[in-house]
Amino acid sequence: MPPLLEVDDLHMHFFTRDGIVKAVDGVSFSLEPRETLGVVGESGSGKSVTALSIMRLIPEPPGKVVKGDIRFRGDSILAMGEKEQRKLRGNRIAMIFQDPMTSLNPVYRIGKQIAEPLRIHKNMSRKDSWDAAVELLKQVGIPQAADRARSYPHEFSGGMRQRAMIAIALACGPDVLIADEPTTALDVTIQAQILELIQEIQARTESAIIMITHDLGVVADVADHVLVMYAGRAVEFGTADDVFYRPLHPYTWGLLESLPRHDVDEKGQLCPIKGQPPSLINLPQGCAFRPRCAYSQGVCTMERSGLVEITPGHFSACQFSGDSGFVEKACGFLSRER
Amino acid sequence: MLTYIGRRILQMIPVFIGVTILLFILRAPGVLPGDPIKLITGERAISPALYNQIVKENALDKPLWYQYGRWMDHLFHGDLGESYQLKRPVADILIEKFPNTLKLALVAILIECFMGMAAGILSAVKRYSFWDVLVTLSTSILVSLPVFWLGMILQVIFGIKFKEWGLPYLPISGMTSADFPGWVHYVLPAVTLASISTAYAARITRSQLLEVMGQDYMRTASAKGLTGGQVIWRHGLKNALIPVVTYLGLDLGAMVGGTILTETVFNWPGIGFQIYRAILSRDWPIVLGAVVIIVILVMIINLLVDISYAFLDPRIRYGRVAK
Amino acid sequence: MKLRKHAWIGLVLGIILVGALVALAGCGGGTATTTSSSTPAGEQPVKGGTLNVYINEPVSIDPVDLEESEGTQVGQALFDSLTTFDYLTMKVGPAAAASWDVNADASVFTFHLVPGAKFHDGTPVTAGDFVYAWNRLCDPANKSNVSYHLAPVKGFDEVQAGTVKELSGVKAIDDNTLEVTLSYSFADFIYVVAHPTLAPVPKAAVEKDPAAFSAAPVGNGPFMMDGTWQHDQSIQLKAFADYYGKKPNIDGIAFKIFKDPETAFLEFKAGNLDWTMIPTGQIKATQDQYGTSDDGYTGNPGKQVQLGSELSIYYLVVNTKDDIFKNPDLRQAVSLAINRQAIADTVYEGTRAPATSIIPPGIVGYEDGAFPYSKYDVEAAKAALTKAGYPNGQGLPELTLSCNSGGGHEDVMALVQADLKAIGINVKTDFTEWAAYLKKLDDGTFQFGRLGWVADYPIIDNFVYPLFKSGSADNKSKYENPAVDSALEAARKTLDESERIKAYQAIVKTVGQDTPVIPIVAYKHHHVTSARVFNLILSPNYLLDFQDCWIKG
Amino acid sequence: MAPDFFEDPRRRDIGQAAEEQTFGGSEALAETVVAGRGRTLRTDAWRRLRKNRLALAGLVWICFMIILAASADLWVPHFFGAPTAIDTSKVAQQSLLSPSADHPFGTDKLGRDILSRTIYGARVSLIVGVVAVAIMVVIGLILGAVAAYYGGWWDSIVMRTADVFFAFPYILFSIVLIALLGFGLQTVFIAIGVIGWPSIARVFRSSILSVKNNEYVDAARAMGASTPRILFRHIMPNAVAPIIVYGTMSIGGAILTEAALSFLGVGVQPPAPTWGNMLSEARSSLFTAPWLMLYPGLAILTTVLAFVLLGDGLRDALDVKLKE
Repeated sequence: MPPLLEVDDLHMHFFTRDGIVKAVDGVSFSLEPRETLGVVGESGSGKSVTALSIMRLIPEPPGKVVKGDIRFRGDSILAMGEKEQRKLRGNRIAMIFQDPMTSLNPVYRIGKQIAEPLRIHKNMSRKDSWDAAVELLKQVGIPQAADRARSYPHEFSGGMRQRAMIAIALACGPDVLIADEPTTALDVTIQAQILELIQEIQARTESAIIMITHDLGVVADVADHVLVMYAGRAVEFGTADDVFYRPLHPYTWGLLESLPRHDVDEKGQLCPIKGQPPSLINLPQGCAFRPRCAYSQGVCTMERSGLVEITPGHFSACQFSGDSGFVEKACGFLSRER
Repeated sequence: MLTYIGRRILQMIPVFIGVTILLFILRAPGVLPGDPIKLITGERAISPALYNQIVKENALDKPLWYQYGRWMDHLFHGDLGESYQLKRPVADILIEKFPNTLKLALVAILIECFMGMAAGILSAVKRYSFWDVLVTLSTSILVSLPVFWLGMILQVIFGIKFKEWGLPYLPISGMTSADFPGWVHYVLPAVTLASISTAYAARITRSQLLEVMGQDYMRTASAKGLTGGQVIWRHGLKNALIPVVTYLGLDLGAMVGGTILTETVFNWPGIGFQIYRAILSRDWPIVLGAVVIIVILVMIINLLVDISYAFLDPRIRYGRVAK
Repeated sequence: MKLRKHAWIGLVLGIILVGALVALAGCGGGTATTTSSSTPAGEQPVKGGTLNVYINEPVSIDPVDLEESEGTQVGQALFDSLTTFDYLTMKVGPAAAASWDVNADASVFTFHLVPGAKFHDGTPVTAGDFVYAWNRLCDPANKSNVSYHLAPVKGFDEVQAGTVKELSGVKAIDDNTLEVTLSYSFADFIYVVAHPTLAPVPKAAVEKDPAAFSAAPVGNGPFMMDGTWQHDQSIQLKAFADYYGKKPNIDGIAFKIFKDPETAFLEFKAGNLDWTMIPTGQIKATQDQYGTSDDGYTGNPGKQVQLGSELSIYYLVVNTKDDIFKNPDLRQAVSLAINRQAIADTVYEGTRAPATSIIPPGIVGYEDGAFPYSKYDVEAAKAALTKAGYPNGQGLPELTLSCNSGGGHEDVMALVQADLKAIGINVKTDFTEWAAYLKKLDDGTFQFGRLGWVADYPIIDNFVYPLFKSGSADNKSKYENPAVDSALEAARKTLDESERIKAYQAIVKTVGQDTPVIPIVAYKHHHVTSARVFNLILSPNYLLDFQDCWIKG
Repeated sequence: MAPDFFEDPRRRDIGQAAEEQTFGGSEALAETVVAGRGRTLRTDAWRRLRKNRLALAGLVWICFMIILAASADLWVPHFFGAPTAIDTSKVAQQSLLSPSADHPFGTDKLGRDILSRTIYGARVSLIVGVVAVAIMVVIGLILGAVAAYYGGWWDSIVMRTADVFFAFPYILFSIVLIALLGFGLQTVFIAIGVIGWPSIARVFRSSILSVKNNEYVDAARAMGASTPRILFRHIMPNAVAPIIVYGTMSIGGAILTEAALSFLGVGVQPPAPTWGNMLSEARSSLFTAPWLMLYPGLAILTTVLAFVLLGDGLRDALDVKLKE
């Protein structure tokens, strides 16, 4: 049986006045029911574009899938007609967006917005869909849901709006739930609640989840597998434990180092990754991370490595990831402490 | 909401008083050249009896402040005085002329509403396409056209040339004629009057829609599985059209007093031309009465536009916004 | 803005559209087509049809205030006055009065009314209705602009001052006899009473609702109101079945109200008007297309353009109290320098005639060339300028020619300016709005400017008395000549018609020597009738004869 | 949507409401890609303006008209005759000639060359446009600055006065002002300028308000900078872009207003050649001499269009969103 969702060597490029932006340049992964995949990377690494490509929400032009495929239960989404795509969207595959403050339409009541996918996909009546919306609001933990459904978005706090967004995504009981930085715009205390809610929902509904974040800490708690992206490419893929405790790629090391660590003493330094992500139009020759990498060597400027399976199920795109000595030496401190 | 409306009405009072005082200052003898009453008989000298009669009836021999008070007092009793030139009650003249201007303005607003919005939506949805360029260019041309020139060209083409060529043609002036049903007379003047505003409405619709189309909630709507049309129709338009509605409201207000050119070209028996004539002949009772009515109408329209905001955009709660 | 390649097609299309528009407007020259003319000779009057007539919005259509041409046009269809002036014979004839007697010194007039005449509401027309109408006209409370018509009548000043309500000089001897006593001899008074503003009104109808009466007057004329006056839109009239005189052929008249002749002319071209004014600039083309009336007054199919003389004169008024213009030689120089023919031909396309006197043709006693300096003679002008002390304009400061704007006078002023420059007089124009301009004329704070004068009656007195009598409010030149003043009083008292006319002609010549005004052009009609209208006469005093026309087709 | 906007929508007049809408929009994706190459605002704006072909066409047309108008005395009378020259002895032969080699645009009723008059008309239109807008901007800047900087009563008085101005029908108000001041070129631009200031004042006021409470202004104030100094050193540079854009568009509007006033007979008085006067004269010869109407109308259209396109281009180039 084919996997629930399969992204196969996806190349999503943007054709602009200034050149071709290779926003996603060869990403593959697959997802099984109930599985949670964490996708991690800095801004501009292509993780959101990957998610939007799955939803087919990238406007074409300027975007274009130049290579690769996305398959849902074995059927190519790219090959589908617009009509079939819509049948998936919001129904079988749903998405939660980053900024709940702006992602809800300010002129419609919350209840109506939650009911909308039900009315499209399930052909429910106005009344039934409204009742279902109230029920969904309850499920995502909004008190007095019947009243609150009548509210407008501006009457909700940020956390409540994100719950409402989740309710919209959940409305049709999707097989795949894509959460694009669902907690970034929220207060820290609310972040935890929302993550908990997502996990709770997963437990209840058996959806698969793609959790997109720049915060490795978030995926550590919830993900089964983790995909680390840099400059439009996957640089590391493995189980959450593998990536978290035995990271292979210097970029992953950088991400981990930049995490605030609560388990060590307060004075532990935050080490942000130096430099800026590269322009996606003019990628440096060889390894894209090379200019920022503390361990780069001559060979890195010459060629770039694809994902290589280092240990079973654990892939990395660094020339030296196969060299366990290098890995030990470079990031031993990380794995020991965890 | 009620306090807001109350506050807005209170704010109107100084504007109203300002406008009327300004008019009375202009009306004071010696400010504008020419004796209004001597103008009544044109090139022929006025008889002293007629002169004195009109001075007496209008209390023009009294101090200006007294005249102002008297005029205000009459206004509150619904009396706008009598025209010097036409020797008819100003109220009668206004009751005759205002509806004609308002009707024309409403038809023009309807044209703006449909044509402007349709063009704006078309060009926003098909951005950078042929249609977008066409709309952009034609709106730029429309806002650059002198209205009276456009009116003259329309008259020649649709009224005269079409008839010469044996095509269905349109009446070119007035509100009524034996050969056409009444509504046909609205076509050319309303199109002329609407021309510039339609272009603006199209531009505003386009830019608002483009802005809205970049909003996150539009992406949310797409993610729900709505078609492109549904996304724009259900989620985009309501947001994008709020400023358009404001514009149309303000424009209606502007049209109430600003249709002189169209009325002149199309011989429309409206208020704009009446005031224009009254200013030139210093027929102050008409100028005062008409301008006051226009100002009140404009203020009411603006208030209605504000209130309609509250219904269109739930984020606005006037009570809260008040600082 | 970023454009996709094929989007430039849009741009090109737009340009083509503009081009098409240009081409379309460019070919609008109007191909002259001669209308097939049916000769009216064999035509017999046909009954029926409604005549569509262009007018401006009148000020009033009630006889209490028939001042300007538009209201008078409507008023004369609704009302008959005591007498009427026949322009074909140049004689005063009977109207509401079948006959009249004048006493020996022309100060008492007794009018015998047509018996059995009725108002439109069926009430009989009596002498009392004239008394009422005239008192109404003079009562200051009615604010008539034209009460001056009755200024010769005894008791006028008292009524105007408000001390009494009734003219002592007007009496109804019986229902059909009206006696009018003047405060001075004025033989021309029978011309005065032809004016429609002196028509009778039914007291009962007026006093029931004065406002309603003004909107739909009840008259004694050949036509009656059909509905009320639709302001700025139309006034509809229908034939009055019980009219005492000759009944009209047409069933009714629709006066259609337009703001300006340009729009009306477009309507005429579209076939919706039977009579309209031709905007200057289109007269030649209109003549080519519709043919020209033989006598200038009568419109018939194929001979539709009416270009006859009017009783109006267009002149420059010179401030005789001005430091520079008090010099009559300078005034004569200016008058001689102006190429009136060029003005008549280009600005008015030949629809106005160069004026040779302040009195226009069409006035009883008109003489061509009565103003000796009212002609174009550059050499004489230069000589007069030298005589005035400014050879070739040397030493003459720049003169200011004042004018009101918006009345189409700009072109005339431009030509006058060019003419005067040619003999060395530098002139700058000073345009102001009408209100400010009139104030200048009244205050005497001008050097020279333009004015027009329209006769109420076809008599010389109607020009020379108001314009040149010392102290007259209409004497904007501030002209003072005791000889003229006394000659005027004498002329008014002269009983014999031919003697009187001679006296007036002498006055005109005296004034012409002094040149306090510089006649420019005499007005001519520039009107056109539609191809379906026969025998529609526009008289010199701008009254349409609705009784003799008919409509066919 | 800032609350101030809703508090009193009358603070925005029609033209402003319409013009403040961005037409080019931001091209978010492309912008992020090319962002971060160090350039000054001015060169950046110029680069963007140069890419806007329509705006460039507008600029070229305006320059062309300015050159034509400025150099007219040097060559126009020589080839086509002076715009007001009349030879009364030949006027009948010269009247209303259709376009020919001698008179490419034909002649008017008094035999004056239309091409010559159209070129000279550009002088009046451009001068009226520029001077009226200059007056408008000066009054608007001063009152807008006073309203925004001092706030409180000053703000109320200025803004209420602006309301009074807006409540009055625009064209009627100009006619009244012209009646007050008498006819003439000066009167026309004073009338247009005096009536137009409230829009500028509002734009400027809101620009000031948006930067007034910025930290760098506070810092300057803390360092003891005087009020005018703060206004000119810190606030003006930020407010200048919207004023440039609004001013450019207003020039087109002023040209149209002048034409309308002249058309109604209360503008610049004849025989001065202005496009509005020419159209007014042309109206009586609509059928016999349509070229009289055609060329002045096209001149107005193209010139105003040029200012509109340039204004649009400037707005996009300077990235002005007047709605703040």
